[in-house]
Amino acid sequence: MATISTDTLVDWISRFGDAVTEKREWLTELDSAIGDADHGANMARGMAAVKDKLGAGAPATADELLKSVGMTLVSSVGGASGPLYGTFFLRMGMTTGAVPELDAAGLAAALRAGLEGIVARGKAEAGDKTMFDAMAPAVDALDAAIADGADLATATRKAADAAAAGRDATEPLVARKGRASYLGERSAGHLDPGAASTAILFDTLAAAISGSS
Amino acid sequence: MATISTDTLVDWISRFGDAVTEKREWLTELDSAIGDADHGANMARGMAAVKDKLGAGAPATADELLKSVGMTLVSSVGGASGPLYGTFFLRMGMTTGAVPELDAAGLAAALRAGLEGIVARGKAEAGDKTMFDAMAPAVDALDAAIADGADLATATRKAADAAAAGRDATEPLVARKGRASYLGERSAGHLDPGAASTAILFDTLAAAISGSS
Amino acid sequence: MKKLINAPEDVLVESLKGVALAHPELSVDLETSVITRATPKEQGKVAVVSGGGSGHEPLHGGFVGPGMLDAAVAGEVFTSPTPDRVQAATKAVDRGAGVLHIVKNYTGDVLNFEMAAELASMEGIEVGTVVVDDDVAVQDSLYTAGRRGVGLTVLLEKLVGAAAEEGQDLAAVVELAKRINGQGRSMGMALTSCTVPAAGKPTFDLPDDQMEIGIGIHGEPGRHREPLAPASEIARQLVEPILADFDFAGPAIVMVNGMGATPQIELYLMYAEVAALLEKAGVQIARNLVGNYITSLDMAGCSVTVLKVDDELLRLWDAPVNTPGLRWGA
Amino acid sequence: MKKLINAPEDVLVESLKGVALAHPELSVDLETSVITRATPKEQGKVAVVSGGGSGHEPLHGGFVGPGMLDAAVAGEVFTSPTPDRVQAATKAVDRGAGVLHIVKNYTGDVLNFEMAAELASMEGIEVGTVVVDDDVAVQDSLYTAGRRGVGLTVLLEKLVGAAAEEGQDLAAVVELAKRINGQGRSMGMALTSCTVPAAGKPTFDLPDDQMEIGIGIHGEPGRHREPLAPASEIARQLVEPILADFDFAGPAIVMVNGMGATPQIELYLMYAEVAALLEKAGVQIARNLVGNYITSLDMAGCSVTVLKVDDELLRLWDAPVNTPGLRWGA
Ligand SMILES: Nc1ncnc2c1ncn2[C@@H]1O[C@H](COP(=O)(O)OP(=O)(O)O)[C@@H](O)[C@H]1O
Ligand SMILES: Nc1ncnc2c1ncn2[C@@H]1O[C@H](COP(=O)(O)OP(=O)(O)O)[C@@H](O)[C@H]1O
Ligand SMILES: [Mg+2]
Ligand SMILES: [Mg+2]
Ligand SMILES: [Mg+2]
Ligand SMILES: [Mg+2]
Repeated sequence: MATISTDTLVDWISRFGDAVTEKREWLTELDSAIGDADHGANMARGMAAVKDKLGAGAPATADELLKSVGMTLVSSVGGASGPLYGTFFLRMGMTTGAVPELDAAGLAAALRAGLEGIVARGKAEAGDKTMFDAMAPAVDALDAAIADGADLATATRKAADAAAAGRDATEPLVARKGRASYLGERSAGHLDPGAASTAILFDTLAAAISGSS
Repeated sequence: MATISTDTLVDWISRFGDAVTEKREWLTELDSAIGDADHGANMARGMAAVKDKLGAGAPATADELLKSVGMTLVSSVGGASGPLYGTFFLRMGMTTGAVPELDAAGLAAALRAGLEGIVARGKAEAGDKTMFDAMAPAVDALDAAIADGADLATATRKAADAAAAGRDATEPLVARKGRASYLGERSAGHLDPGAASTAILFDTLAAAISGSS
Repeated sequence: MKKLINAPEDVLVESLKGVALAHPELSVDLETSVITRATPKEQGKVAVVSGGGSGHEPLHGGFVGPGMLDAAVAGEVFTSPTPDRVQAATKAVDRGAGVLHIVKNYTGDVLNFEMAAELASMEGIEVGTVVVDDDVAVQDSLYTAGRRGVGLTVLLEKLVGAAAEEGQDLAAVVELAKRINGQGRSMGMALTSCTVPAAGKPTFDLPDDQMEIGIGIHGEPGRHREPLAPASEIARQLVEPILADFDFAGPAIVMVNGMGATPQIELYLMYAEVAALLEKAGVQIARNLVGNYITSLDMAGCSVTVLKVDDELLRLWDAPVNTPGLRWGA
Repeated sequence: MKKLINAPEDVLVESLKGVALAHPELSVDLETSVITRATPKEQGKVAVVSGGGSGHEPLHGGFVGPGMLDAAVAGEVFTSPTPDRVQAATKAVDRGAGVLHIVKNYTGDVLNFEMAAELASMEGIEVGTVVVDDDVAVQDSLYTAGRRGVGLTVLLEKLVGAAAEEGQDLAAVVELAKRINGQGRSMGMALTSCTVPAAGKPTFDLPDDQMEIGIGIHGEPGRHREPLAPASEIARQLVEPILADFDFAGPAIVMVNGMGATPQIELYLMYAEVAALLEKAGVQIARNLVGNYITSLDMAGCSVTVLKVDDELLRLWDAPVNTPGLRWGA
């Protein structure tokens, strides 16, 4: 598969929604350890709102679709993850243009813009123990794979693997952003919940693309 | 021994104080089951005040001694047991007259008056599951033993045994007076805390009399 | 036992010290545990005294001030104060027009206030007494200690406090108090026990999936225990016995009261449930209180109080009150 | 989980229904979870909006009313409300003189209010923002999320509410808010965790003989855990870091705040301990609050807030306020 249709994007979003809903308790448990025990509930609530929204009819172009997802997350999640994931999808949508499908470069550019949106909002840097630490390696891996000539399925699987590795790498870190930073040294020894949901985001992207290939 | 000196009365009061203090946790546990978990603390606080009071110098006559104990209990215990035990000792003191010692009949009359004081205040009847159910049989047993010509040591031991039996007999009863009555049927199956402290009152009376005979 | 305390035996006096420091408008006598207004009311007005065991805060000390109580007598935790202390409070606040004693119907409170009233009348102070017994969880019977006094005490203290403040005489204040007691009812429940500091452990054990219905305010177990239920079902179990006991159709003041460890978010949720049930039964809620007013140390749970009112009672309710626990119009 | 609730996902809206029923003087929009005054303030005055996750009641909804907030935006439990809701509240209460956003310093609150302010300014509403960050338990660093906003928020909402009510303009109100934030500090501790309804179990486990020092208001564990200590020692552990961080010699407003499940009798006891330590350090307590003002659901524990004040701040403090959670002079 050389391009991603909006149907595949919808499939991604829907798989992501199913997965965070299925794993909501785990995400909340991670957030109990170093946060306020709501990340699972937040993501599940937001993605349920997205499902409702898209169920009423998904836009035909990538930009409208992604912006709609972003707006819905912004206005249904709250907390830190709402503006951050919301901005991620909004920026993706602002990057793709009004196209019915994305090629590999288009997808990579959109994800990069989404990541930059998160940084613009949250000012996170590498090693701060946030979703950035899963997302940045994932976007980098995607770029590298595409530069190496990998197909979309391979490239997104590599991105998913990098996100999972990035998530796991948050465990020993001392948080410097978000709620976990209040714990100081006590935040070490736990996975970051936002990094965990970001790993799911990239895993479901790879699954949607290979599933539809 | 045919008479009881005020020293023996003081010894009784002091043994009673030691015993309720030693058993305060048990008394409070009984009160936890069907009351408000303070009978042990109440009795220990009151008898500590009595100890302080008498430590500063015990009156030489039975009436002054008993009234002083009663007043101290009234003004240091509170709750139901304060006015009840307080009235018990006050009425005893009002009955003995200004004597340096009591004979068997004098003791019996004083205890009977104390019992009647409790009834006047609390309106308890037999089987209401209160201190009355230990005290009334004890006073009756004392009267009967004295009528049978028993000596004071024997008579007060019989009274103590009757108080203990009366205490034990409160277990199956459904309370009709005091805080335990709010529990209705659920009050059955527990000893009444006031009956338990009353059994101690008569046990220490017998001990003081045999100890000094 | 997890509490913000030092030695258990010092809880009362140390807490009263805090009350004294926090409220310069009150006078706190640490010897007698009597709280009075720093500025007494005018000579010639009836004074209102209440009291009882501690652990129910803000009741009673938090209700001392213009428009409500003149004095509150604090006993040890859950233990009625002694007659001499009640008498000291009575004497301190008498302004020559007599004193109303507000007594919750517990054997200990009744006996100690009775002795105090005897002492006061020996000193020539006229004392009237109202014994509050509003708890429908307890069967009202001549052959028992009768019903407990619980939540209605809060509303009654506010209303008779207002009547005394406006200069009604002792007979009128006593009659008002008895009328209020006649037309108010309460019912409570617990999610957890409380822990008396001196006892050091919970008064009763309540498994994680059980609740107690019909509890009092001293950690007494309730009338029965049953599986934990949703708020809507709990509201039904509190409201139905109240409505079964008295005809509340018409205007009423309603209180949803927290037992001490239940947060406001839950109390408001309960209030919505309670209000819906009451309105369905023809009760028009004219005024309400939602919060911790008569507590049971660190017990989680709530109680519902309903008082039938008329324009006169509403007027007294709306009169200014200025106490730590209840304040408006001042 | 022992709570007076129905389904966990309905807690917020069902509790807001109770607020609406209990307080006819407030308007509650159940769609947006925005609480406003039923009678808006006069045109031409600055409006004050606060908000954040729910579970801290009475903060913020309980502080809406004359003399304090114009609107409160309630998020899900412990979750900042979304920008559109904050924007809806902002638009609803703007009286043409601009709106102050009071934001507690948490990433979620800051980001959502930031987006809301962007939306509002797109609609031509002038928004000023104060980010409250008073929690000395958290190291203040440019390289972290910074200090949390906790207890000082209550005092700040009262004071800037009074300034807005008397007609100060937006620049003055913002400056006042920042000044207050600069001279107030807080520190909290927990005896127990709280339980988020949607999570169903305590956020952290705390053994019977341990306490958490330096907790926030969302059930976040504290900076460290240590053996349970007497109130006097706990007071020292809360007051010392506050005094170490800022020179509080002189007049101050002090709050001893309950985390939700701690009864008043313990809070007054803590207040006595705290007041003694502060006075020893040259702090003159000019005004105080002792009670549940900014809670953490059913957490047991307390926090201490100290705000340095001058005559101007005391004047604003004493100005009338009429809200469910704080009321005097009205
Ligand atoms: N400044 C930030 N930049 C990037 N990600 C952040 C930032 N702050 C927090 N996060 C992410 O948000 C996650 C928490 O999300 P969530 O629990 O939903 O919100 P909240 O912390 O408001 O309760 C964290 O695990 C972290 O990955
Ligand atoms: N009306 C009464 N007459 C006699 N004894 C009573 C009466 N009411 C209560 N009691 C006794 O008092 C005991 C409880 O005393 P205590 O726990 O000290 O007081 P309180 O019930 O006020 O907490 C009961 O166990 C019972 O024996
Ligand atoms: Mg969270
Ligand atoms: Mg008792
Ligand atoms: Mg008692
Ligand atoms: Mg959150």
